[in-house]
Amino acid sequence: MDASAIPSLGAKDYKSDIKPVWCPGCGHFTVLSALTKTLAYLGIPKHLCAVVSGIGCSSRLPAYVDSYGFHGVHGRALPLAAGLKAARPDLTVLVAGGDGDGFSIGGNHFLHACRRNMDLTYIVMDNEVYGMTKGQASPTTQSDWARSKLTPHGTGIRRFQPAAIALAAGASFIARGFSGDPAGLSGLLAQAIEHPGFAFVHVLSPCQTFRPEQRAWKQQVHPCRMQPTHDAAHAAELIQRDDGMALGVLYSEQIPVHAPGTGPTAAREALAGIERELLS
Amino acid sequence: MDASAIPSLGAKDYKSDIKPVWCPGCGHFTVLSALTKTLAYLGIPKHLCAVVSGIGCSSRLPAYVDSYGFHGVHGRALPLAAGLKAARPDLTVLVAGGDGDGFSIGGNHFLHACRRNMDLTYIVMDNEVYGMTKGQASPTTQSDWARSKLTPHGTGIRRFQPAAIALAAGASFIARGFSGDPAGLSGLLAQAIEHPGFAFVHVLSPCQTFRPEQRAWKQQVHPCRMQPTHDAAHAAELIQRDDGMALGVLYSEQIPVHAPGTGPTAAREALAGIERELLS
Amino acid sequence: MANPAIDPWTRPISVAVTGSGGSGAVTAGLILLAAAARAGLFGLMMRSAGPQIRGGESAAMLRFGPRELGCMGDRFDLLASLDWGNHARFSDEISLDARSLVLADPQAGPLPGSISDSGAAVRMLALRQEAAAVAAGRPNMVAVGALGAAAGLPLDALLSGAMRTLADKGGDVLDAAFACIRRGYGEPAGTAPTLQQQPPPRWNISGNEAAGLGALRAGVRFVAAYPITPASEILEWLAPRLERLGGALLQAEDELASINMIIGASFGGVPSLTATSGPGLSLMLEGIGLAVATETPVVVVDVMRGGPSTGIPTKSEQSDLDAALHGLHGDAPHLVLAALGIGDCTFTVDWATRLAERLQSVAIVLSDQSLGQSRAIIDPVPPVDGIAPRGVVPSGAAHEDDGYRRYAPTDDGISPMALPGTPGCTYTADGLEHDPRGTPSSRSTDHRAQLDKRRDKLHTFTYGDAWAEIDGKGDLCLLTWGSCRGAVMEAAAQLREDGIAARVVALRLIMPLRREALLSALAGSTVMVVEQNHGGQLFRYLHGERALPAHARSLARPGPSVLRPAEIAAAARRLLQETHDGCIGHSEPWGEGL
Amino acid sequence: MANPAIDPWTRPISVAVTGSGGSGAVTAGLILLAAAARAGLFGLMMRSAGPQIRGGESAAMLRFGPRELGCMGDRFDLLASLDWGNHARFSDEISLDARSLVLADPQAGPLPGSISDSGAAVRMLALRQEAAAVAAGRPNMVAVGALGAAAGLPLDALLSGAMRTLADKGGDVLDAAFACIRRGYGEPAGTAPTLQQQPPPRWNISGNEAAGLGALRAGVRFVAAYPITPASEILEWLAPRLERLGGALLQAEDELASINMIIGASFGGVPSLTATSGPGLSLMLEGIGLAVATETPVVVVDVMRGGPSTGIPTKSEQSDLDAALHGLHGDAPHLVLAALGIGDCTFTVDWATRLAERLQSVAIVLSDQSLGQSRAIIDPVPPVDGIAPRGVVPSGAAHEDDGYRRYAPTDDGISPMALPGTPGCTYTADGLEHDPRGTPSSRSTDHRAQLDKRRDKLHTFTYGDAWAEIDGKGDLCLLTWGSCRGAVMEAAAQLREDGIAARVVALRLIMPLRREALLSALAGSTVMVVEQNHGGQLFRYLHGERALPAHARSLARPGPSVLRPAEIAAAARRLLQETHDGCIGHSEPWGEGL
Ligand SMILES: Cc1ncc(C[n+]2csc(CCOP(=O)(O)OP(=O)(O)O)c2C)c(N)n1
Ligand SMILES: Cc1ncc(C[n+]2csc(CCOP(=O)(O)OP(=O)(O)O)c2C)c(N)n1
Ligand code: SF4
Ligand code: SF4
Ligand SMILES: [Mg+2]
Ligand SMILES: [Mg+2]
Repeated sequence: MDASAIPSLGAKDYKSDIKPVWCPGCGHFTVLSALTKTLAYLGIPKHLCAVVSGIGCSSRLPAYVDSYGFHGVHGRALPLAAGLKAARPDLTVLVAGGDGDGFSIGGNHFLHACRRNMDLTYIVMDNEVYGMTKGQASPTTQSDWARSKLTPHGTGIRRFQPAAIALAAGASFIARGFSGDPAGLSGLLAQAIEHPGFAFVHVLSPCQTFRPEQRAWKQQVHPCRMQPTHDAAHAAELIQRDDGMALGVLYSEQIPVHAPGTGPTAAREALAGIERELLS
Repeated sequence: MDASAIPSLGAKDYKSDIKPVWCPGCGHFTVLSALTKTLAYLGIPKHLCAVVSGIGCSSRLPAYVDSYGFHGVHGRALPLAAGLKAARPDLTVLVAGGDGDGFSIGGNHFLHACRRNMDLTYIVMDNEVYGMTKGQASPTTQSDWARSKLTPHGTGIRRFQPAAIALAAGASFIARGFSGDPAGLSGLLAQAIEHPGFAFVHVLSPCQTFRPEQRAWKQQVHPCRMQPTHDAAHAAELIQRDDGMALGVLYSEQIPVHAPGTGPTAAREALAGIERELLS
Repeated sequence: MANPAIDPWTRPISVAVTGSGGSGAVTAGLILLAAAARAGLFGLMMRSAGPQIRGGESAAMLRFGPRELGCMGDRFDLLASLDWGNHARFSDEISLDARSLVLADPQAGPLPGSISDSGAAVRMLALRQEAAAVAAGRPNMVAVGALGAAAGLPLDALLSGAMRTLADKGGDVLDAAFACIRRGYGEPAGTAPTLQQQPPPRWNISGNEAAGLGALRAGVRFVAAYPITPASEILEWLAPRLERLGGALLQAEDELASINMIIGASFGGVPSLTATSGPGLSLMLEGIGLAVATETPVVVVDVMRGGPSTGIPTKSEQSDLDAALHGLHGDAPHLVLAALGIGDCTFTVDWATRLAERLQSVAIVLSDQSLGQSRAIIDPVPPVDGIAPRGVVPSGAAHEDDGYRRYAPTDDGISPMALPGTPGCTYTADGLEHDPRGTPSSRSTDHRAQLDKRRDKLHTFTYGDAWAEIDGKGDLCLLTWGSCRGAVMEAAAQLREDGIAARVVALRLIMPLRREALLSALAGSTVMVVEQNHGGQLFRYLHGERALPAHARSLARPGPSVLRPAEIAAAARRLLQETHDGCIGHSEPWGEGL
Repeated sequence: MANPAIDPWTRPISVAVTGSGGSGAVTAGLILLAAAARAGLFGLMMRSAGPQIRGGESAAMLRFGPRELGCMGDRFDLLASLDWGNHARFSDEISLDARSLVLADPQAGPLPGSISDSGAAVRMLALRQEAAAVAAGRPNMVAVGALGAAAGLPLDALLSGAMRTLADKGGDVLDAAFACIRRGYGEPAGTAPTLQQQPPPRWNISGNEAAGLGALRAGVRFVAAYPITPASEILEWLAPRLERLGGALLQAEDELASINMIIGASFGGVPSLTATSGPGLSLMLEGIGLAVATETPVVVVDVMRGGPSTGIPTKSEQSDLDAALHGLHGDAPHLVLAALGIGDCTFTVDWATRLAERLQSVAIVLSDQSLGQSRAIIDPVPPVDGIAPRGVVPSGAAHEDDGYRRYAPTDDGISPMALPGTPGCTYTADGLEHDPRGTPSSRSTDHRAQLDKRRDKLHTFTYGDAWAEIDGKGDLCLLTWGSCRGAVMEAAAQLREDGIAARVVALRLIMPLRREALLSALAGSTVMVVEQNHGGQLFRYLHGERALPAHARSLARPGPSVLRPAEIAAAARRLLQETHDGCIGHSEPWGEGL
């Protein structure tokens, strides 16, 4: 798909009238724009879309999109979205959040959402820091980043590798975007939303305030050199060798979508039959 | 290491006088024996060893080992053990539990314990079922196992791959054992305990009561065909191609052990100096 | 063979079957219960097991009689022991006396001291030998026959009970069972039975099944949950039935996920529920607070077990009341209800769900192991009616120019909810404090308005009479909640036999408290608050609400064994004595002591 | 330039600096606070900010005077606005009147209506222009000079305050600040200052720092935590300092991990603590219950913010009391304490930690945003003494033949704890109910014995006088807890000026309640319970403990703004009027209303 072909017409209609709390220059602004642009491009009716999030700067996104939204508690966006999708398969359900929300407190739900392969799109705005709580290390922070007062010598531990974990957990679509490349990001978001099943979009989205050095990402990102492979074992090796800066679709496969309780076979029997079985 | 060379002398001394609640024939009995045998072999003084667990049949193990132990709450054994190890680096800290405890409710701690690489040994007795709560599907259960009343058509979702996840999360030692091969298991446990850093031992440990078909595991296991590699990317591919029945060390590397607060540089300054800095 | 003193059509009788794990004591109990139903009796069956996952020891304790039975009695009429291995573990629970009859197998070895000391009559019965005479015969089935005969149940009811209970076993198993039951009954020959009389249309139901039914009746079509003892059977019962009704059950990775899943589903418009026990409730509290703040209706059924922490997972206690009432951080008003019996699990979950839906609130329903894992033969429970469904913005509704106001103040504090899919009503539900549109706000006025709204909608609703069950008249009032009601009712009956008039007030709606109604129900009485926990949790809560007279006393006794009618009646007599003697002092809320 | 009515050595004065985010209002406030300390005054500084992460708007509210200050006053003497952009957001918090003086920059545009309407005098001051005259000069520093002069602070104190506050900035920044402060002060020329007088040895400390210090004093050497507003500064302050003392702080993946990490560390023998706020407390409750059941000492500091759910993260409220007292499932007695002021965070955390260690229990310490994120100039707080350390089995101790009995009953309910590494005392701590050896047990007698033990050890301990701070005498008693104490004390002072004698009782140890002591402290008075939440949480709790007279009234008002002395005094006057008129009826616990 040629990302630059995505028309911006209508994108504004998907922005709500609430003013973001974000700092000037925050990467999350561009993610918001790319998302509204994508929704316009895909022509998803606003009232049939829901954006679910946890807590963090990134997680404030739902209120800025003019669709249905749920700004839940820290780390629990994915299960809330899974429940919504199970109840309402007619909706396009998007999940948005940060690296702290998704990979620290929310790590378990990330694993199980990847396995579960429900038709959700999960957008993580990774700035390798907890922005909202003023600059602590997140799971994706480099182990020697020593500017958090909680870990004054750096965390000293390995970084969390979102794409590798998603793959090992069984995700069927994995892509990486960059807020500094909004057109490319819109293209990835469109593919992710159209992917049947769980689609994970890892978005590099710099924090101006606590990670100003991330301005250099502009120079560091590069297109993904690997061809989208459908072989998970091969992809596992490729993703491990990746420098974390490759943009594009890292993995994609078509497997059955898990849609609990919505199979066409679910006969709507009357409760009376069930009650009858209780008779002694 | 020649596992059969492990002497059983003294293993009994590591068994407590509490009678296990386990069903006759449960795989966990053999894991207990292999562990006490290993402790005897390594000559770890009972009072300098602590076994920490969560909740489940498997998690009842600590009380049956005559060492210090902590039978905590469901899914939280790893953080409890991390705190204990941080406070008491002199102890050998082992963590034991099941596939439900470790990979379902405890999945997030598993990820972060792998990253954190503290000097802990984590033994998961995987029976692909929740034994203690009478037979529900666990994350490692096959998607079409339809004998749980909670998921009468099977879970319908991908299985959790413990070794692949551990590797993606950054674990520095990954092995797979089988309770039907106690000598081999003892050998792996010994290596795991001696490994400096986080060592994950995935033990296939059949549930007689809810998964009697697992008796066939005896025929299905086979030695690990891959050479222990130190290249994580390569290992990622190999582990993905593995059938889940390969026994042996799947991955091992030497990286710095994370030992919070126990560096020799930690000068024991007086509190008075800190108080002085508060003066206005 | 029947004992003339034992006539379950006249007064309830109690029967126990004990044995080591695998001996089939529980199956025997289930057959006896089904048989009693077939014979037209009401019944109750509780079970008890040791810590072993399989094996160990187990007991079935039954009671049947001419009326609904809310509790076990104080003593047992009949006991059959399949073996004496771990009988000691049950000797507290199964109290025998000189009027009791014990059926013992001579092959099972010497009688335990507790049996001989009880003074019970012992009849030797060669269970093993009789069973051995039947191909694939089992001693527990012989015991069923013998106990059935001793209890005066017709043979065809026993055989029909076996048929129901062993329906999914093969024909051979059933044939062997029939033969053994006949031998035990003392009628070794005969053909397959046809029950003469049509039994009344009653339910054979456990509290956990009953809770599941209440959920279905109230329209619950989505459940997400994580298994935990003793709540799992609610989920196991619901999973296939939800599917039959076009709904779904999702097994979550943990309780943090399950509570958030049902919030998502309810936000989408589908009435949703989860079930758990104490440890799971603790993990759900943050999510429950989110549902309160966003006004998303959800129902959490807590089947309580012994606490604190992992506690005693297989035994009953009423010690999660504090957490259910007050466990949420911040000011977070919600509904707390308690099921008053096995059948009442249906009513209370049904009512709670309708209230939660109507009030856009969270309902925590407290059941416990003694209700959830016990079975009863009861009259069917009628469904709840008269509560309007969730107020939803109709598709195509016009709304003010400044956008849809999800949290607009209204007279009753309930603001119509737009479900996703409604054009023109997009909004974001938010756990941050918000203004009427849902936009985050830290203004005092918005905070206050939303706090008031969330409290007042619960306080001003007209709940009707179901807030409590009130029985009897008298100067003594036994005030209780939840599963204790059965034993309290029976204690009141015992007191009445002694000429002491007692009323019983059993609270079903605990929060918001119907304080005025409660005060008038208590008016003029000497009050004793009965509950099964250590801290006197209801007692303290009611004092906190200033809903108890100063002289009220607490009978709070923790688990694992359930409260007995005689224990309650004795405490009440002591209380009356003290009151009479004028020495009633300040009430100590802890201890069962009076 | 000084206003004769303004003399902080005689009576406290209040000063505010507001501006848009990045304008440096908070830095200006910190300099003024440090300057006041250098000048020998006591002081207090609170801050307020909008929802923006950076930018938005912010305000520093200060008060300084001749005595320790526990709250902001009812009005402000001085206000400097760096710009008027979002001043409206603060107009509630910063109330001005005819006696107030506002310093405004003519370049900042027209005055907001709220300023003109207040009747305050306005003095124009060219902040931007003055700053522009200095290389790298900033208007906020000019404001520091001008406010300092108006408040009567010596110039050298201001310069010295700037030096302390800007210590980690470069020399150029400091030089520019000095020049601007001088210009604002009206003394543009001069050399670097040397403070003549040695200021008294006082602390310049925030509540969160003070809490951290209390932990270190009590021996805490391991902390695991997950960041959350407004508790993070405790952790940030502790991390490097723990390291200096040979301890460690571990940033956990979530609060479920952090509570379990500290349980593990404490089991290993190291006094351990975590800090969080409401949402984190909710997530920790299951773990806290485990610590209660296993009798593993841990301390949880909850720096409360607006609730429920995510609520209002940057604002203060006292609404987590219910959850702290009653949030655990099962009967799970533990300690709940509240810090009564910024400096008292040191004492209370110190005391709580020692109690938890001694009693092998959990202590939840309630602080809040208004304490944690405010700074004060106070006299140093003396350390706690007189509490024996954790009872530990000495290495090499003999014990009974039947093995070490970790949970053996003792007279005081405290069983000596063997730390891992002690030969011969191996045992497994268990969240399952257990017998004295720690072996899982579901026997009634074991359950009862351990429940009694865990309760009684807390109830029978001799806590001494620190359970509350009691001040004054009088028929009116203002009963309060936590951060409200400052405002309540000042309200009592205002009432005394009116001739109304009032006593103040501020609870520090809330659970277990020192009931008898409290009843005697309240004896004979008209009681008003003052707290900052919606539900009257302390009021209900005390009634639940039957520790309040029936006529007691509740003044419960939620956040986000903190309670003001005049608001409390007015409520007290209304109460006395009603009492006098004889119309005092049943107390409604909700609403601030009387
Ligand atoms: C249970 C709970 N714990 C902690 C917090 C505090 N908290 C809010 S946001 C956040 C981290 C956000 O980081 P991230 O998800 O990376 O988002 P960012 O702000 O960087 O976009 C934390 C720790 C909370 N709100 N709730
Ligand atoms: C918070 C919480 N949720 C649920 C449970 C119930 N529970 C106890 S053990 C268990 C699963 C155990 O499975 P696994 O870890 O695989 O151990 P196994 O019994 O199979 O050895 C569950 C769900 C609990 N104790 N606590
Ligand atoms: S703190 Fe960082 S992540 Fe948060 S809004 Fe500011 S720039 Fe964005
Ligand atoms: S249920 Fe399964 S896992 Fe549990 S003790 Fe029995 S055999 Fe072992
Ligand atoms: Mg982030
Ligand atoms: Mg298992």
